[in-house]
Amino acid sequence: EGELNIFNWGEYTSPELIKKFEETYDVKVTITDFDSNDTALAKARQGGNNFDIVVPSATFVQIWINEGLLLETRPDQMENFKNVDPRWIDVEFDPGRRYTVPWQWGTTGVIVDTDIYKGDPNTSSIFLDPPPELVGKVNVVPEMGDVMTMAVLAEGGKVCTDDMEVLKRVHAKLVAAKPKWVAMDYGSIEKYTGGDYAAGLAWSGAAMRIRLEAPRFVYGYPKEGYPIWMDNVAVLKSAPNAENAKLFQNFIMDPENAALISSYARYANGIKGSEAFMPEDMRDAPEIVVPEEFVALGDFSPACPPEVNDLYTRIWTDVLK
Amino acid sequence: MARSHSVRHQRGFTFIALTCFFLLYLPMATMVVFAFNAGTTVGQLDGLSLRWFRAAWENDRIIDALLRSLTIAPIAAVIATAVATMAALATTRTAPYRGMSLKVAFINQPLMVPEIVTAVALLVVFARIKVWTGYTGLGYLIAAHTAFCVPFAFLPIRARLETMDLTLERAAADLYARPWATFRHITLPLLWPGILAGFMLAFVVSLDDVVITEFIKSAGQETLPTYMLGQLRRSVTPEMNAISTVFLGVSIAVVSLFFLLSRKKT
Amino acid sequence: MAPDSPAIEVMDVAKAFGEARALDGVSVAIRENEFFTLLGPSGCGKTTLLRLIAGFDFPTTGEIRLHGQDIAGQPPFARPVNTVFQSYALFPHMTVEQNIGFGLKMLGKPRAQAAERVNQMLALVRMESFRTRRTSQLSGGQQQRVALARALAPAPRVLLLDEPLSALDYKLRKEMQGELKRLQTETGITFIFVTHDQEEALTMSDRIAVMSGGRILQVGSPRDIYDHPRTRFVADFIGEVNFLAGTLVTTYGTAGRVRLAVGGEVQAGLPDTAPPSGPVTVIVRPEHAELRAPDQPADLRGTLDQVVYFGTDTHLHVRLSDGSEFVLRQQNSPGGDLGLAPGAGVGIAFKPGAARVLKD
Amino acid sequence: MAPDSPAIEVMDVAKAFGEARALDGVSVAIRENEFFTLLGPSGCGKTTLLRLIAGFDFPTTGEIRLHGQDIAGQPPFARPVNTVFQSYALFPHMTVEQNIGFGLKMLGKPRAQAAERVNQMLALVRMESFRTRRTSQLSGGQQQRVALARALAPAPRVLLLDEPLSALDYKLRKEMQGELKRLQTETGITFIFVTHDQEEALTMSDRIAVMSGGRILQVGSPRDIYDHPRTRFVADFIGEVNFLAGTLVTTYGTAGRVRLAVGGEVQAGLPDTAPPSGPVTVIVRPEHAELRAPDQPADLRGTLDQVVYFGTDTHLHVRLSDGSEFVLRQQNSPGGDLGLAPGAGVGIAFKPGAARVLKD
Amino acid sequence: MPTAAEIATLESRRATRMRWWLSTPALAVVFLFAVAPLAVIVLYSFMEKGDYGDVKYWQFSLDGWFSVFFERGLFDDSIGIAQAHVSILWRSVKLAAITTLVTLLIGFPTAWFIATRPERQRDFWLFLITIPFWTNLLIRTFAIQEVFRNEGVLNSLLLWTGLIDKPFQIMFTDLGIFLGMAYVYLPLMVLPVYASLEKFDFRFAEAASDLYATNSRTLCHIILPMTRPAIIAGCILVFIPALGAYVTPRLLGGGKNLMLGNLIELQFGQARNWPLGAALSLTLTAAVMLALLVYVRVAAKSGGRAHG
Ligand SMILES: Nc1ncnc2c1ncn2[C@@H]1O[C@H](COP(=O)(O)OP(=O)(O)OP(=O)(O)O)[C@@H](O)[C@H]1O
Ligand SMILES: Nc1ncnc2c1ncn2[C@@H]1O[C@H](COP(=O)(O)OP(=O)(O)OP(=O)(O)O)[C@@H](O)[C@H]1O
Ligand SMILES: NCCCCN
Ligand SMILES: [Mg+2]
Ligand SMILES: [Mg+2]
Repeated sequence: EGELNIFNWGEYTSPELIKKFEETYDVKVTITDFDSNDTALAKARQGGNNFDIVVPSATFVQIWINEGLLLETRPDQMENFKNVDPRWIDVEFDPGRRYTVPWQWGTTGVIVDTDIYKGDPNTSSIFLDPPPELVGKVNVVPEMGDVMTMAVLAEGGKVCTDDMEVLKRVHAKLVAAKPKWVAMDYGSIEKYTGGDYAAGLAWSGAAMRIRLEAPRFVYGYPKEGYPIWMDNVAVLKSAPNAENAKLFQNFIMDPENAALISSYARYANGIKGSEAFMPEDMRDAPEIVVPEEFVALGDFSPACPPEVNDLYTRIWTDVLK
Repeated sequence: MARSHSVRHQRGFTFIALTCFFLLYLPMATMVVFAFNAGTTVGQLDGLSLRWFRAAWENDRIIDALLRSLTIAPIAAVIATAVATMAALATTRTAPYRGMSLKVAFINQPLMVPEIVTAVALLVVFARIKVWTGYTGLGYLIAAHTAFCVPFAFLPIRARLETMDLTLERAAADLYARPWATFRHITLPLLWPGILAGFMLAFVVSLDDVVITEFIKSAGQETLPTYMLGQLRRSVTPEMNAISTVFLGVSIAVVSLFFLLSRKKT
Repeated sequence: MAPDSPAIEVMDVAKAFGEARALDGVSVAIRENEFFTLLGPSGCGKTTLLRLIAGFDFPTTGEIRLHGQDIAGQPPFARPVNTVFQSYALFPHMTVEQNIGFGLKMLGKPRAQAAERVNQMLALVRMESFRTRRTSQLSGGQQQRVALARALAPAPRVLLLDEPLSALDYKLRKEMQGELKRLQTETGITFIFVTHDQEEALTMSDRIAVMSGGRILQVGSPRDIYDHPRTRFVADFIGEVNFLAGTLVTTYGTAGRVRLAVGGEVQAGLPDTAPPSGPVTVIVRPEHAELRAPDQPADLRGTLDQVVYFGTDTHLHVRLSDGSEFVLRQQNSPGGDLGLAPGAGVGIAFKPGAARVLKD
Repeated sequence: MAPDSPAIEVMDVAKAFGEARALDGVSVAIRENEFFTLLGPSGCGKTTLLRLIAGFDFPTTGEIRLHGQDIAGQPPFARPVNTVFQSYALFPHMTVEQNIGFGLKMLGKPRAQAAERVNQMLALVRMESFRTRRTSQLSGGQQQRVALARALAPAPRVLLLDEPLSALDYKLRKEMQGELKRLQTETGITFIFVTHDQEEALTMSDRIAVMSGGRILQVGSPRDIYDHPRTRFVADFIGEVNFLAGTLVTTYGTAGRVRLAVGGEVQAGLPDTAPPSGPVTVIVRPEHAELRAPDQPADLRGTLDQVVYFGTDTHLHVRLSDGSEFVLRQQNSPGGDLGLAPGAGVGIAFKPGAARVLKD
Repeated sequence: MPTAAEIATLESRRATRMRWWLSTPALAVVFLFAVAPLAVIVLYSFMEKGDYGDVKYWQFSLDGWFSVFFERGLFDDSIGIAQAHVSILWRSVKLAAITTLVTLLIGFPTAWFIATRPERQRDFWLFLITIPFWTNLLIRTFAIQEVFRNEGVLNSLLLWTGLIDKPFQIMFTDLGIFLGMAYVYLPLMVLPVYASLEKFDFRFAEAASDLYATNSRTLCHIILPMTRPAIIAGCILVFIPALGAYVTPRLLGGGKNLMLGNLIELQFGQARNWPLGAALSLTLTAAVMLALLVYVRVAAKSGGRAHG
């Protein structure tokens, strides 16, 4: 009985999961896509759209909470909360999980075609200072946050730094690197497999899907440091179907269900025991299971304060002009 | 026998035109071929199959979005064409009057503003209305689409009216036709090709819109373009090609039918 | 409605478009059953006057009466007046039959009755075999006849025709002139006919109004207008004419003697309101003068300048002593040649009553 | 180039558009400095022939020679032939001056030389004060003169004129006829002039070719064509004519006696290749017959049916005993009235040489 | 009984009323759903930017407008002309202009070709032009990508014919953008130009050819000037949307360089600077209007209504 409106990234929601939820609770689920955190936020803030559930990235969760957009659903008191990996409970953006439930998490790294590049893939110089064989074949995702963070880390800065010296170097680095890139695109699989791109800044799940199509690609964890991100399921304060939304939050903390999410979009999910239900190829995939030696290099991305975002934007605009 | 000289001949024009047609259809042909691809990616042909047609047919979200697009576009195009026709009637066939060019400029205004701007403006305005009234239906999308379709319908209809012979309407009035009868029996039939052209343009423009729709859609109001925009981050599945191929087939059929019918008439 | 009131009365009508006055105080009464022609150069206001009568436009001042009734407030579709447009304005999306039946349909005539009337009209204009043709598949003359039938079908009291023949070629025009005249006689409808072709006006009309610059200069029968033009403009516009300057020396009754500037004295008819004396202009139509041998008595003398052959007639251009030209029109005889070469000295004799003093 | 070869020689030219034959074996030679007119009804192929000469189209078969040279391979811009189009086709985005200078510019004439030639042309057509006007601001007659000047400026050897006067009103047309004739005389250029107005053809031409259905029926001087038409079509198309059926009873030399079907016997001129005897058609021009009182000797008798006033002339329609109509044309006298009412019995007398037997 | 003059005014009032009745629905739709909402944009351009997008309501500030034209140095406090904006604007104008030119160079001959077909064939060719545009813009753009890619249809074709020996990079280059945009906007050029050429009276061309102009000179001296209004209309219809284009350059150009449309989108999105976005949009709109106004003035002066 009833309905549920989910507002999520495009091509991110497993149809199987939805079907299962619909059958279990007899709820009609509608999925609506957004294509960026900012659009989602803007739309939700203006209100009146009937959304129940939204899936913001970790960097945005604090904003959503501060703006008073989210319902405090207390997932920490839900039945399936016990399944949540302790690593993802006391997260900075939602300590103790009073609002959100993990959807998927992943890393931002580099991907490279080993047929063309024989060197060490685990470095951000793949895109910040591409070796000659990769010049003109690098694709970079057009996400300011990911690119800036990666560059800041490469220049020895901290995430969300406002250190002008670092940023100056970051600016110079990006300006020098950009001409060597071929595109700034959400590199779809066939662009890599089809030979349009030989390397790039990419998300782990995307990298895995590419590797499955063309095993010559490897995913690299930059030794200079790389960002870790997580998308989270939250319920809007204005949700017309808040009860169903809570049911959904609880539902996806079940390992079997969480595994459905991951097997569709190919990212890890933060629910203990879900690996057991995942397809073979994901259980030991280097993109999903971060190899031991790289774990420490990851930095979880927080939301940068407005002043820093401002600085980043100006650098970003200047680089792209 | 001498080679015929004609002022209708310009060196190279036929070549450019035929190349243009070739290039115009190359992507369409590619799309159609890949719709029948047996493989999973769009870029590589691995044999032929109908699997993507089946997949598209079974993908509720695609079908749902397609049906929504096919609901909004005709309604918006019909309304836009109707109001544009009226406005075109009011801004032609009289001596230019004060305010006429202003009206024309006003009606063409949606052409002048980048889509994203209208999108943001409508997001803000419509959200308020949604909150006040509690109504969140398709009406907003239809209203917005109608507005930006108006100039596209207006341009060809007005162009047609401008070249239409006014004495025909006078002749009708002279033959005891009241204004409405004149419009129905004379103006409308003669204006029909312009109206159809306007409608088609409006329809296509509505069908294409992504930015404005993306900003003002409410929950569950995905259209085909916004659904595709969501896929941008991942990859385009051949399902889209399949859907588009079907769509192309249907539009060719519809347009052919229209051309055949209109040919018979004149 | 007064039984003997004129079909159309135009009473001091003016029409201004912005600054420009297309009509400037026009008054004229058109009788029932009359073939009335408006004749004048391009831009003189002929179409404007028709448009006011049809109701497509409204006079700036003045009044128009139809059978004694002011029709100011009536839109075109309420006036029992139909128009044959210069461009025909046939509806391109209808057949011949549908075009002709349009007015009847709009009047709400029963279908059978309308169909019969359409048949009558098709017969009248001899277009029975074209009933289902599209109008675009008709020749100019055929289109003209359909336009006529369409305008006649609702049996209007007055038919307005705006240069209906000007788009046709010479031979066809002659033919259609005959047909139009026949139709008017047969139907007895009042025709108001616009043309800028003087020959057309002269052959077809009961009365002619000569217009210029938004005014009516003269109204009268073709003969009246041709033989007794009141102004220089009318004289010149209708047919060809020779103007001779002179001085009126004596008058007796309706005639007087004029001393010509080129020499000699002639007798000339006087207008009703003749100037008692002083400088006048005398007009002589080319066909009202005859060539004389140099040694015979003549009204004027000169040298033959140019001979223009016409088929039916020949124009003889004679150079007078003051350098001006005088044209004579002479009917041709079978195979007959003039026997005169340009350069020969000739005399010109006016036929009795040929010379007339212009009012000016 | 042979010095005395004709300006244009059209040799057995045919032109087909798909099935339709617009020209069907046309041969004609047009002399240097001649004012040559193509006359014929709408659709007879006049424009088609001009377009072949100008090079806008190519003959299906046959050859066209310009001063003895085959010009088949030359595109229009390579032929020393210019055209004055029926619609003038003045370039609307250029001034009068630029229009006239266009051909010179395309020929790459030096600027100063071109400017001088433009001035000459402006003077020739008396349009000096309009040099900087846009062509849309000109009246019909003015436009016509600019078109003429534009075509004359590059000093073509042959000028083609496609109904240049048909868009003008009656009065203006008469005026422009005079100007055209003057220009042709002054420049000495060969004119090929197209018209469907027989009067225009008769007054202006040195020679006329009468066309019909893609063929040339007769070529000759205006007088020749008018007085000695070879076929019924030519007789009918040029001027008005009465046809009388009869039987040739005797012939002597160039004349013979014909027994008319309506009764009576007349003397009639014979064509060069007269049929020795048998049924013939006799033609009489309306102005070559005279009205007689019923009691006077006459060639034909009948009753007066209709009197059509013309200004210069009057047409008398006489109904003959077999029901056919015979038209007489009678020059009007000042104020003179016929004194006869329709219905009166009349006699018709032919002037000497009026009746001619048609070849048929 | 009303006098003639009264009737005339009455009639002209009736006509005016009728014209308003007829135009009101269109004006209302456009006003309510396109023009009036722009008031929001005007308002936003004068407010303080919100920390995470949107604006701080009723806190007025000129920062948005200031940043359109000026910028503080990235790493110092100097104030200068907004270099980034200027170069993006320049790039966008250049891109739109070249797109317009490419569209014209392809579109004019194509329109010419259709207009010179026998009358019965013209509808068919026109129909062929419109068909591809019944397919959604995004799909069309993806399909173009398939054609342009290094291993795409076009390169395969060229390699197969031996015209080139290694793939020709079109994707992610400016050439790709121009061709892609030309593809997308082609009908907006072809349709008005065709409408004009179809009505063009080729007797003018024959007249020119009669006056010793070769066909190419006839084109330059007669046909182009006489169809100029339609060509300009087509150029405007292409140029304006191209200036604000967003999806096509991003997909085909690889999104490496910002266009005006992307810049504005960036402000409303990741950059979270709505006042600047609003001010930029208004600047763009004003520039477009100004350009149009100038065009109308110039066109009116140069003899107004030319033929065609
Ligand atoms: N709607 C209008 N607006 C302004 N001026 C007009 C309008 N209609 C006619 N005129 C002017 O009024 C005058 C008379 O025009 P009208 O059409 O009555 O002339 P006409 O005698 O019919 O000429 P033609 O023989 O060329 O048809 C002309 O000078 C014309 O320019
Ligand atoms: N391009 C064409 N295609 C087909 N038929 C044509 C073409 N041009 C002319 N014709 C036909 O050829 C015939 C002669 O046409 P043409 O234009 O030479 O006649 P015309 O004597 O100039 O007539 P008008 O006096 O009406 O100008 C006509 O029957 C016409 O329909
Ligand atoms: N679909 C991937 C989302 C990435 C968020 N940063
Ligand atoms: Mg008129
Ligand atoms: Mg012709």
